[in-house]
Amino acid sequence: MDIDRDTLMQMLRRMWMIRNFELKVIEVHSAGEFTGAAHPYIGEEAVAVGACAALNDTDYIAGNHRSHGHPIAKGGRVDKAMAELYGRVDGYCKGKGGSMHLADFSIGILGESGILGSSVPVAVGAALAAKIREENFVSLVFFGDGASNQGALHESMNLASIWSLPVIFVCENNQYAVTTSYATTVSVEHVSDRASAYNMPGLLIDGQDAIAMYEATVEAVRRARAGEGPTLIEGLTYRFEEHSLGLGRVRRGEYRTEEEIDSWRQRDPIVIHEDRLISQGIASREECDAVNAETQQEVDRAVDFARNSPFPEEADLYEDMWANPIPQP
Amino acid sequence: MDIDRDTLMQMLRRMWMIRNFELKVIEVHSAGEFTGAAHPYIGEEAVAVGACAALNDTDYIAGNHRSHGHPIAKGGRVDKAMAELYGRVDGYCKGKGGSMHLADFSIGILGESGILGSSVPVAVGAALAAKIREENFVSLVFFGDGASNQGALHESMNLASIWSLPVIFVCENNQYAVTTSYATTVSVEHVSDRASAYNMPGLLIDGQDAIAMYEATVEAVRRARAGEGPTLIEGLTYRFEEHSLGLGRVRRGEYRTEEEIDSWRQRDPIVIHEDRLISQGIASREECDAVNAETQQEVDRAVDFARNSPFPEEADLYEDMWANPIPQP
Amino acid sequence: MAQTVFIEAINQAIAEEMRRDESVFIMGEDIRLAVYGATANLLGEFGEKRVLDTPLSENGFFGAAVGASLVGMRPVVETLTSFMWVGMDQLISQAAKMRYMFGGQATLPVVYRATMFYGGGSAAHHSDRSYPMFMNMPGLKIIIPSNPADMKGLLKSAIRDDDPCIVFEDGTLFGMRGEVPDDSELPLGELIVPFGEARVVQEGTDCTVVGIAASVNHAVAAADQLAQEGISIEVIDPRTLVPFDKATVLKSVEKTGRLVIADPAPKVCSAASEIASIVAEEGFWDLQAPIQKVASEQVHIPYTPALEKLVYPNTEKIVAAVKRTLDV
Amino acid sequence: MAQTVFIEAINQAIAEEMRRDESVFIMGEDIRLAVYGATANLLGEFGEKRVLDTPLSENGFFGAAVGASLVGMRPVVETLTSFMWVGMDQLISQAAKMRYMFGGQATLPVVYRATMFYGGGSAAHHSDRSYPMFMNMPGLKIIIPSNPADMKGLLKSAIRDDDPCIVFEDGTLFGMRGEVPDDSELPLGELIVPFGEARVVQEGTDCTVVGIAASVNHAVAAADQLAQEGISIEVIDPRTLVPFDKATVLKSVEKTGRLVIADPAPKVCSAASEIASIVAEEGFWDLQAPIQKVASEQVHIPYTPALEKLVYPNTEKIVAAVKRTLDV
Ligand SMILES: Cc1ncc(C[n+]2csc(CCOP(=O)(O)OP(=O)(O)O)c2C)c(N)n1
Ligand SMILES: Cc1ncc(C[n+]2csc(CCOP(=O)(O)OP(=O)(O)O)c2C)c(N)n1
Ligand SMILES: [Mg+2]
Ligand SMILES: [Mg+2]
Repeated sequence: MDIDRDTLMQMLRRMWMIRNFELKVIEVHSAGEFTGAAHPYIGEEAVAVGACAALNDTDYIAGNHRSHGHPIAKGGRVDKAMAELYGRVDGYCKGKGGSMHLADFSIGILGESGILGSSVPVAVGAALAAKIREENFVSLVFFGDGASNQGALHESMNLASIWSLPVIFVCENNQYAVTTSYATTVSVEHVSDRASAYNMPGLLIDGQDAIAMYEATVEAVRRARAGEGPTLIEGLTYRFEEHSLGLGRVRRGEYRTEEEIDSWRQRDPIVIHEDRLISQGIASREECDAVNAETQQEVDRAVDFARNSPFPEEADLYEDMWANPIPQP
Repeated sequence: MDIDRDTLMQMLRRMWMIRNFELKVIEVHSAGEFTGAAHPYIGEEAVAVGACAALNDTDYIAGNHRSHGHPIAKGGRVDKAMAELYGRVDGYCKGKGGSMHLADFSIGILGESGILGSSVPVAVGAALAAKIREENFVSLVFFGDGASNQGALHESMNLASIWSLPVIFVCENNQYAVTTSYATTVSVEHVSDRASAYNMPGLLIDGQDAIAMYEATVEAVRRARAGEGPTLIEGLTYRFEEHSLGLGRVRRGEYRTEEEIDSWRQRDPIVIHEDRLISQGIASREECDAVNAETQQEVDRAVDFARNSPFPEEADLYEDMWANPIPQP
Repeated sequence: MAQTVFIEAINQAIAEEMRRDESVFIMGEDIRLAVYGATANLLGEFGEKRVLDTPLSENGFFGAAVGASLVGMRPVVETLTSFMWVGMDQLISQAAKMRYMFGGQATLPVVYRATMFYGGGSAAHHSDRSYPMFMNMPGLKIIIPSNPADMKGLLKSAIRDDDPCIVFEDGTLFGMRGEVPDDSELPLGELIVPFGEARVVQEGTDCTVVGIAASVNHAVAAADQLAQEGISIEVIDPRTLVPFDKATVLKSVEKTGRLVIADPAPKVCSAASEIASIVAEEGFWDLQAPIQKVASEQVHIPYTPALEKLVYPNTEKIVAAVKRTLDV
Repeated sequence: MAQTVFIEAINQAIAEEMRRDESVFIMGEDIRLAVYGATANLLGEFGEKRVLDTPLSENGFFGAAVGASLVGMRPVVETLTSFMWVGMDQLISQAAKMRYMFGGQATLPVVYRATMFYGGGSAAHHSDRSYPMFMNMPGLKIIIPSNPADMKGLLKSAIRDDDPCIVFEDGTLFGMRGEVPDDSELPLGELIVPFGEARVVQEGTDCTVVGIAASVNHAVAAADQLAQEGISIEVIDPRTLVPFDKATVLKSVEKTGRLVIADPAPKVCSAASEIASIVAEEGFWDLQAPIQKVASEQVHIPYTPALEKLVYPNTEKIVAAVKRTLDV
C-alpha cells in the first residue's frame, strides 16, 4: 500500500504524543499531583495510532481502561485530557470522568470505559445507526485480550455479523490481563482465531508496527463502508510498564520475566516506525527527533494548562446528570 | 457402536414418556386445569433422550424453559413433574417452580431455567467441582439455538475449555427462537461451528436420531471423564408444536410454512427409533406399541396423582427461602 | 374519548412517535410478529430497518441501543424485567452512567420498555418488579403507568426525552380498558404526560394512599370500599418514580395525616420504603399515625396460584392498612 | 488481642476456613498474586486447585460458583461491586432464586466478596455501593462489616452459612486497624460473628445513629464531637442487612426518640430508606422528631476529589443531622 507522507508523519507524531503524555503522567502521578488509577499505553502506541489513522473525524471509536492512547490516536487534545486527569473543569469531562473516562464527542471519541468489554456493544450501536440511516461512518472499538473473554464480545460480534454492521473490533493483545497470561484464559491460540465463529475476517497483526495496523484497518474500513460487515483485528503487542500506576503490590517478576519484558522493549513501536521512515528516506533523524521534542513541549503545555485550570465548584456536583433536568431528590 | 437392548428400549420408553407427557399437558392445559407457560418438547425427544442415555444418576444435567423433556430423559418421575405443573405440594418443587423449573437433585437434575443461557455457567460449575474434587462425574447442559447467542455461552465454553472441565454442551437447534429463525440470528451456519473458537470438538448430529445423539454423547462423556475436556454437540431438530402453550397470538404461517412443519413431522424421532428397532429385530411392533401404552398409563396416573395432591398451605409461602433460616422482614 | 386497551395504548404511542420522528426505531425479541402484543403492525408500516428482531443477546442489544442513541437515534427497546439481569451492565455502566461521567457530552435518548409479567403463574424467573433497584442507581428515569392514558402519554414523553428511561409496564394491566382522549380533544393536539407530576386519582381527607402501577387500581377499589364505611381516602399515583413528585404526596399527608403506600415490589428497599422515608423526614409533623407499607412479601414468586396470590398488595390488604392507621 | 488490619482480617478468615473445610475454594481475577491484597499467600498454602485465577468472565465464573456450590463445594468469589453488573444474571436468576424456585432442593453455600472502592478517585465505573439493590431482591444474605473483627467473624460465618451471601467490603476501611481477638481468648475458640445481631457500638440517650459500613466510624466520630456539647448518641452497627436486626434499632429509638441513619449508598431506595421506613411504621410512637437520612448524594461518583468529597456521609453531615433532630 502506498501511504502518503502526511499520514506517516501524523502517525509518528501521535505515537510520540502518546508516549510523552504517558511518561509525563507517570511523572506527575508519582509526584502526587493527582490520584486514582491510570493505565499507561507505553509500548502499544502503534495499535491505536495505526488503527485510528484509517478513520475520519466522523467515524467513531470507543475504548477501555487503558485509556489515554485511544483518544490521542484519534486526534484528541492532550491539554483537555491532562486537565481531566487533574480533575479540573477544563478537562474533557469537566473532571467528572478522570483517566478511565476520556471522551471527545466532537471528533467521534465516544469514550473510554472502566468496565471491561462494556463499550463493545456501544460501538456496535453506533454502527447500527450508520446502517439504519444509510450513512457511511464506521465505528471501531478497542479491547484487551482479557476483555475478549467477556460475553459482551460474543454478543457484539454476532450482532455485527448478522446485521453486517460497519464496525471494527480491535483486540489489543498485550498478552496479560493484569497478572494473568492470556495463554491461560483464552482457549484459542489467538483471539483473532475466533473471527470464524462470527463469519468475519480475523487478522493477526504485528501490533508494534503502525503501518501494518494501518493497512489492516484501511481494509476493514473499506469493507465496513461497502456494507460488507465487521472485521476483527488482533494487534499482538506488549505493555512496557506495569498494569496501572500505583499497582505496587505485584512484583513484575511474579508474572512476567525480565527477559520477556526486555525482548519486547526491543520492539518499540516508535523505533520501528522511525527506522522505517528514515531508511525509506521519508524523514530524517532530525525530523523525527523534532516530532518527539514538539510533542514533549505540547505535553508540558498540557500540564500547565491542567495545573492552571480550576477544580469544579460545589454547585457542579449535580450538573450533567440529565439532558432534560429533573429536581434532585 | 454396539448398544445393548436395554439401553435401546429405555430410550424408546423415555421418548414415549416425554411424548405422552406433553400430549397430556396440552390436553389438560387447554382444559384449564392449570395456567402459566409450558413449552412442549414434542419432536425433539431424541435429543434429550439420546444424550441422557449416556449419563449416570451421579452425573448432572441442567436445562432451560423447554423443560419437561430433559428431566424425563434423565429418569425423572412424571408424577412429581405433573404435580409440579398443577402447582401442588407433591410436585418436584412443592408447586413453587412450575413448568419451567423442574428439578430433581436426587438424580442429578440441577434444574431447568427460564432465563435463557443462564443455566450454562451453573453446569460448568458442577463440572468444576468434579475437577477440584477429582471425582469423575460429568455435567451436561441443554440450550437452544436462540440461547447460543447469549454471552453466557461464550464465557462458559471458554471456561470449560481452559480448565478442561468434564462438561457437555448440548445445543438443541430446533431452528427457531419463538418466531425468529436461527439463520437470521446466528452468524455461522451451525452452532457447532463455534466449537473451534473454544478449542473443543463440535459435532453436528441428527437430532431426530436418538442413537446418533447417544453415540455422540457417549464419546463426549468418555472425553470428559478422561480429563480431555468439554464437547459441543448440536442436535439439529424441530419443534412440532407452537413455541409455548397459550401463545395464540402468532399464527404459525407467519414464521414457519406448513410445508416445513410437515416435512419435519415426517422425521418423527420416535418413528425413526421404532423403525430401526423393528427392522433390526430388536423389538416387535407390538412391543413398541406396548411401551407407548404403558407410558400413556403412567402419564394418566401422574395426572391422577397431581389432581389428588393438595395445594400448598399459606404457611408454606416463606418455606424454602433459606437453608439456614432467618426471620422474614 | 376512546376506550382503549392498555397494550393498544403502548402500540399507539410507539406508532405515533415513529411517524413523528424518523430517528425513532424499535428493537427486541420477536417484535416483528409482536409476540408480546405491543408492537403489532409496526413492521408493516415502518419496515425492517426500524423494526429490528434481535438475537437472544440482551446485553448486546441493550448496549447497541445505547450506542445508537449516542449518535442521534432514539431506540425503543422491548424486554421483560426479568431479562434485564442479563443485560444489566449496559443499563447501569453505560445507559445510567455515561452522561455524567463524560461531563455531559453524551446524550442518550433511549427507552427500555420492561414488562412486568407477574400474577399469572410465571414463577420466579419471569415475575420481577425491579424498579426499586433502578431507583437506587442514579441516572435513569423511571416511569410506571397505571392506566392506558398515562401509559400512552408517558411513553410518548419517554421517547421524546433526551435521557435514558425505563418504562415499567405492568403486565397485569395489559388487558385493562380505559379512556384515552383523542388528539383532537386535547389542547396541545396530542397526549403527552409530563414526568414528575403525580396524579391525584381521587381526593379524600382521612388517609393518603399512594399506589404504584396496578396497586393504584387496588387503592381505588379500597377507597370505594372504605367510603361505604365513611372513611375518605385520597389516592395518589406518582406515575414516575424518577423524578418523584414528593410535593403532591407531602401536601396530601398534610391534609390527611396518614399514609399507606401500596407497591407490588418486594418490600425491602422498595419504592414504598423510599416514599415512607421521605415522609418520615419531611412530613413527619403532619403524621398522626404510623406509615403503612403494603408491598410484596419478601419471597420469590411461587408458581402455584395458591401461594402467588398471597404475595402482592391487594384491595383487602390496603383496606386493612388504612384501618390500622385510623386505629379502627 | 492483636491489632489487625482490615484486609488482613479478610485474609485470615479465608485461610482459616480453607484449612478447616476442604470444600472451600476461592476464585476471582488475579487472586493468586493477590492484586487486591486480600488473597495474599493463599496459593502457596492451598495450591492451584483451590485458588483459581479466572478469565474476565464475571457472569461465567459467578455462575460456576453457583454450580459448584450446588454439588457440595463452598466457593468464595472475589470481585468488585462495579463488576457485579456484568455477572448480575447469575447473582439474581440463579444464586438468589434457585433454592426457593426448586422448592428447597438446592443448597447454595456460595460467598461473593464484593469490594466497594469508593472515595479515592475511582470514578463512576469503580465506586458502586450497591447493597440496597441486592436487599430488594429476596434470597441473598447481605453482610457489611465496619471493622476488622467483624470483617473476620462475619466472613467466617458467611463461608459456613448454607445460603448465598454477598459480603460488601468497604474499601475505605482496607487499611483500618482494629482489635481482633486471638482464638485462644474466645469462649468458642474461634471468632464467629452471627448474622442478624446488630452491635450497639456505644450507648447514648439523646439520638440513635445507625451507621452502615464506614459510616459507623463516622457516626462514632460524630458522637465524640457531640458528647463535647453534652449530646449523648447511641451508635448502632447492623453488621448484616439481610437479616436485619430491627429489634435492636427499635429498642434504641424507644429510648432516644430520635433516629439518624448514615449510609454510603445513593440515598433513593437506600438501606437508610429501608430502616427509616421500618421505624416510621413500627417505631412511630417513639419518635419525637423527623428521621434523618444521611446517605450519598444521588449522583454518580465524580472523579475529581473536589466533587467526590461532597458525595458521601461524613462526620460533619451526621453531626448536623443529629442537631436537626434535636432542633439545636
Ligand atoms: C468487568 C471488569 N472486570 C474486571 C475488571 C478489573 N480489571 C481492570 S483491567 C483488567 C485487566 C484487563 O486486561 P485486558 O483486557 O487484557 O487489558 P489490558 O489491561 O491488558 O490492556 C482487569 C481484570 C474490570 N475493570 N472490569
Ligand atoms: C434471557 C432471556 N431472554 C428472552 C427470553 C424469552 N424467550 C423465552 S423462550 C425464547 C426463545 C428461545 O429459543 P431457543 O433458545 O432456540 O429455544 P427453543 O424455545 O427453540 O427451544 C425466548 C426469546 C428468556 N426466557 N430469557
Ligand atoms: Mg491485556
Ligand atoms: Mg430454538
